[in-house]
Amino acid sequence: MKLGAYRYWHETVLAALIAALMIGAAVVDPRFVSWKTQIALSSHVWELALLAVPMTAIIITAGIDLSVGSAMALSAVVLGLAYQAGANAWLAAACGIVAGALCGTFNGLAVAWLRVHPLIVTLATLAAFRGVAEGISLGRPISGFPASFTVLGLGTIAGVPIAGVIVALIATAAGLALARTPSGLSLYAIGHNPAASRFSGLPVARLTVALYALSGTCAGLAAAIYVARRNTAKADLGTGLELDVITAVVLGGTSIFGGSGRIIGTVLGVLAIHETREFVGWHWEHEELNAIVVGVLLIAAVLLNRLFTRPTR
Amino acid sequence: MLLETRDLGKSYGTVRALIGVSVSILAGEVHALIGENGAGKSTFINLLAGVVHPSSGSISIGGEVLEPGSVRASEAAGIAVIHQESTAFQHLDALDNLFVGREPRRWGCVLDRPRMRAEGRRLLAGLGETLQEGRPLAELSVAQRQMVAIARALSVRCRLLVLDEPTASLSARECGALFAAIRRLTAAGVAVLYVSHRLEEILALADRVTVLRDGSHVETRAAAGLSKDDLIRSMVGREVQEHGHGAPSAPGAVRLAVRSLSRSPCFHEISFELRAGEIIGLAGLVGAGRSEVAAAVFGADRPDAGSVLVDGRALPPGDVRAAIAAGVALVPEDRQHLGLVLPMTVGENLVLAVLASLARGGVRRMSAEAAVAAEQMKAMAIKADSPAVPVRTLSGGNQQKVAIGKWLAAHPRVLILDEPTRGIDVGARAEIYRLIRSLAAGGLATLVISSDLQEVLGLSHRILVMREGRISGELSRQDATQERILALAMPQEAAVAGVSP
Amino acid sequence: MTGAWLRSREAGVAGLILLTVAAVGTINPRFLSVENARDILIAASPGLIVACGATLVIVLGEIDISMGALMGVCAAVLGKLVSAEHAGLPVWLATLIVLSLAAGIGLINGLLVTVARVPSIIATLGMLTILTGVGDLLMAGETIGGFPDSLRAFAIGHVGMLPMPVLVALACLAAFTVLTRETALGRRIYAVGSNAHAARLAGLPALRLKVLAFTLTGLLTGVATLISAPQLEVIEAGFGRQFELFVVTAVVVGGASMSGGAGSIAGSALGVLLLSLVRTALIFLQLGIGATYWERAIQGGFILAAVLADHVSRRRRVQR
Amino acid sequence: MRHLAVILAVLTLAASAAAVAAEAGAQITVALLPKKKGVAYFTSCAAGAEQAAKELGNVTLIYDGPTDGSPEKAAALIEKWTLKGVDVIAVSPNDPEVLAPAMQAAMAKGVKVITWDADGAASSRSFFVNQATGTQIGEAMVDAMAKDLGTPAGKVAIVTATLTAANQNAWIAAMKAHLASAYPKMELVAIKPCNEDQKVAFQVAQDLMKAYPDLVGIFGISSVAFPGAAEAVKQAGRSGQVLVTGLATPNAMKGYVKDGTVKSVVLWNTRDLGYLTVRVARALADGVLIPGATSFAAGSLGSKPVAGDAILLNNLLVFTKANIDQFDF
Repeated sequence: MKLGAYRYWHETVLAALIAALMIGAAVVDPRFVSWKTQIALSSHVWELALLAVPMTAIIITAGIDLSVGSAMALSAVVLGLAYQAGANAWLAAACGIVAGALCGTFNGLAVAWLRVHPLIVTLATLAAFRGVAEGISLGRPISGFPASFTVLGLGTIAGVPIAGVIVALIATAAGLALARTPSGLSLYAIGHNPAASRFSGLPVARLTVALYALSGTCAGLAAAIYVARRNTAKADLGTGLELDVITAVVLGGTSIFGGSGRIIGTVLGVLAIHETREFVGWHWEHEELNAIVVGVLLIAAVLLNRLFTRPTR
Repeated sequence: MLLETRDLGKSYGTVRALIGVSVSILAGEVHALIGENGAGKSTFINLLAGVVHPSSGSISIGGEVLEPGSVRASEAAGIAVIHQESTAFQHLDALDNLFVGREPRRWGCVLDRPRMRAEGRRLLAGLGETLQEGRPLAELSVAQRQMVAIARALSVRCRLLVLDEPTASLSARECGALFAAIRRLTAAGVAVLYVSHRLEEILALADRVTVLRDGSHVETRAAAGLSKDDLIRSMVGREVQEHGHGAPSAPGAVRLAVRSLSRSPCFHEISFELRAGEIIGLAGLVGAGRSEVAAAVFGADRPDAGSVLVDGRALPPGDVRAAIAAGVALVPEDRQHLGLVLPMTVGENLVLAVLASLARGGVRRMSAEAAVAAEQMKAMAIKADSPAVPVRTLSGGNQQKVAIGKWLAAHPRVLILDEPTRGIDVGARAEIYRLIRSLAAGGLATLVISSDLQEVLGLSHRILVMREGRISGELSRQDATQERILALAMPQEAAVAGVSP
Repeated sequence: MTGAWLRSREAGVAGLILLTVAAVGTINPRFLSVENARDILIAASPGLIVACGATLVIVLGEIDISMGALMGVCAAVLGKLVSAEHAGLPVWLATLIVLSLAAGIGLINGLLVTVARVPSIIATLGMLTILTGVGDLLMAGETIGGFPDSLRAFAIGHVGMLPMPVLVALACLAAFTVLTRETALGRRIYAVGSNAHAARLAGLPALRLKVLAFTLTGLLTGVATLISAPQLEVIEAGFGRQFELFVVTAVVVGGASMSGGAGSIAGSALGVLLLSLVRTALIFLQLGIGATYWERAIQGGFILAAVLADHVSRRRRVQR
Repeated sequence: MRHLAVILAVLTLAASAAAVAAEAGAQITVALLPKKKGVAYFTSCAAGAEQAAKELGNVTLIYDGPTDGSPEKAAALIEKWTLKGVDVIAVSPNDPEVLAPAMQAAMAKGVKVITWDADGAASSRSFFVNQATGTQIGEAMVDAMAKDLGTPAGKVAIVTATLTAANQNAWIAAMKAHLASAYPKMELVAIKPCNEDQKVAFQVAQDLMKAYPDLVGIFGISSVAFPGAAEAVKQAGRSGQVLVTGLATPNAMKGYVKDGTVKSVVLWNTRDLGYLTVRVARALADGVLIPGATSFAAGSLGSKPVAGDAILLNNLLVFTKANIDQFDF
């Protein structure tokens, strides 16, 4: 087999980097790599991982969604207000998820029907969604959710966090959907060439709307997990999260120009950011370093990708 | 001798686009370059322009060897090229388009607008055009844009002017102005390399003719005394065969009915019927509205008025998926942008139109997809290492076979082929003709849009001709000749007027 | 000619500005004071300056989102260099160093995009993240103050009637308008953004133009820092945060297309003015304390309405 | 036999005393979490904390916090420290509601958790190092403004950090209540966020003065909002006509106090606050500080009163032209 034919170069390099990091961390401080520590730290990554899954699919279609953090805040606030209004916490969570889905649908309709560039649409809704969240909550936090609900964010099944199980299920489903469903292959086709996709009878507009709606839905789910873990719903949560999500997806090997990318890469990208960040924090206790390390990691990964791989899917 | 190529060659991967071409061009001559689509003309021009780097050989101009693969060096050496594909800057106005890259300046950096304006007026006036300042090029007509491109080339004090299909979208009047300009240039000692499919133009204009076939140099000879048939023989490499067949053996029921279809300003009141087993040729000049009709029938564009019926049922307007569901398939002219997803694999492209129907319970069945891909690769005789290679890596002919095979996998009832053999070598072309005929014999209703009259005459049972957005006539197979089709296709003002000086 | 201009994007945004000013002015006439106009212009100055560079980058079909963090780093470096308690360098030298630093970061962005072929949104996102951390480290949790008067004159001084920042912004706008409309360089930038393939055929140095545009954006960010950071007596970490979002949004509202080729300095300037107006307008409307919580939503809705309306009308124009 | 018993008893006592002493003197790690790292206010607190750690000699101090003030990141830090097994976590909660679960989890793992600078839910910490309650701070700012104005009447506005900042909102609530009850003639006309951006604070204050020409006072209730608002008043040439007060470190405000734009700056001695926090942390780890205590020996600060579960710093300061030069933080 020729080297160029190997399709998983990026994932392999990324996995090797993560392995190297973990070995280095084990030498420096074995406690960091213990199962207990890793499970406990994992709770910091669920929202990021959950949002990175639909973002991967969106970037595969050459789109982008900058509004995920704001949609998450709006979902959380809707959840909180519904709960305050007397709804059962789970029903309130459903309301929040519906609100997220509506946010996403709005983005999708503007992109697919009005054909506005997704960067522009979501740049505008990035401000608008958070603004609505602030407006309806008057900036106040809402807390006091019942223990039966906080299980979603804090509970474990056989030692594995429930939120982690949900994220794993969604990521697996999305990975399979991308690789094994007609819609999945269609997304790659749309990313490479939307006109040819339309001429092949692919439901381009419908898939686009569905995709952004899905992104909003995941933002709603992420909001529910966040609220359950922190027991608070507030309009400022998820600020700046969109850039982390895009960083993770691109780090995972998805091309920002569309047409290529895999969920497994995104999972590794999320893992790479998470472990790097946590270890830097663990070892140096300087929050300022986190930003620098992640930025360098992003640019280095894209440069490495240039060196090692040809643009394939 | 002004320019000489020695053993010039270019390969893209395993595809040899140009093989050892040695040609010389004299100062002050109009040197025609002809060949079928895919014969290597564009590659030859790109090498002269410095856009691509030669794989072998060299170019020398005025006795000096040209630096290979450098646009700047070619320009500095006095080679100016007007490319066939759209090379205009749509957001800039005519004046900027004329001068971008070699702007007259004051104080080293500021544009000398008055000089640009004066020179622009002069250049366009020489072509019988007026200068439209301040409007982005996108708002001008196709012909106006073409004249701007030509004027741009003329604005350079060049020694060799390369014109690639300059008259494809020009009216007779504009052609006349262009030819007069060419004559003025050659009289001043400039050499013109003229690439065109319009053999009449070449016979009227050229001093010498070079013929390329399949990337190789066939011959270069004086144009005087040549006939069209001589040129065609030389390009094709065989006698033009007696082609065609009569009416379909068993004309079937009406499959496709188009009723008064209009879409302003592209086409108006288009009506025709297409029967099972029938092949209709749709002829006409580029810009007559043929592709636009196809796009409207296929649902890619929404018509202003009229209806499209398949098997008697009206299709919802502007709905590609409904058209496909009803059995309509379109192999578009621009296969690289509309027909195929080039970076995806052959296998994926072949199943793209039938993805959903091959899936079970919303899950792709890879084995079924592989079977369909293998079947089409065999049926279409697609030459590729495996279904897993990107379509991008295939030759033009094999790409077109994938574009057609993709639709055959969907078992269409109506097949529309827009320029099915453009840019395809002779061998693949013959295979595609054979395929179209056998599909029709199997009952498929087929509409072939083509600018190649030989192709239209060779394939069709009936021929419709379009002119300026309307159907100007219908010819039966028996009545049709190239001359008759041309007469219906050409704008009313005398078609050949532009050619005579 | 006039008809064409009236249908243009610039006219649309200008109309929206006039409408906003007229509406708010009717409700609260104090909004129409000269003083207020001056303050709005001063506040808009950094945006106006950086938008010049951002417009070039977007016209070339690229994007730069590192400006806010770069501004933070520039402010920190400037403060450390000139303030008496730190390096205490002469103002001209500190200015020179800050401008070189800013242009240098822009140059790195440009080289990442062209030579290393990293997509611009990724390269500048990485740069944004890195510079944010660097800025925080440089500030080291302290306030930096004690700017000498000669430096503060950049930000709060006047030349005749004109405040310095406005003067600098006008100069940048004029220079870049001339650059884009009346120089070969400017037209080439539009040509490359309009049709990269044709630009290659015309022998235009697309990569060098891109490097230049990113470098200029960096440099202008440095200039914007010089005229805005000394507006305050003391600065703290976080200076310039989210400035990039403001500038990119303004340029887009001003009519630049993400796919390149379209956009103008005038349009971007009007976009900056429109967005700068909104916050002030909301204060002058005196909607009361409750409405404060809806301000961000109103601003977001305003942006959304502006871009959606334009796209819909543009599509209608094309279809017609 | 009795001697032997006495000796044994003495030995046991000595051994246990030695054991206690050894434990009490053991090296401990204290993590000090600010609301937002990188602002001068908390940096000066950290300097005081560092001084206490140095004096004690057996405290390893970690000072880290979110650079963007994100409560989510603050919670993540608490969780990380819990895992690393630090002895005491001292939290200045930027959002008590968001941080409570993480703080409770830390306590459940045996980590001592205290709050400082701002309080959290009582169930999420054992003690609160209290320089002043939210109500006291809010009322102090209003009182300072009223005093500066001479006649407490007219329109006033607040420039806050963000609309969602929990501590700011608590102060605003206290200010509203105090204005309504104590100074009914002072009318609060606007609350505007500056989104943690000094330039926005500057511009918002400019706009407020023009939109409300009869405005008499502006509260800048964050270290970003206060200097921004003061600069706007100064540049508008309305120093003395529109008074600005609020919370900020004296070093940042010296210029404005001296030129009369600002008459009063409300704050406490931040170094002392950091110092006291580390002292409390040490005492808590040693088991010296127990519920029910009424006073606490805080090293060079002397004895500080304990009220319930709060150790009171009790030195809310108002910096004026007269005293501001005595402080350097």
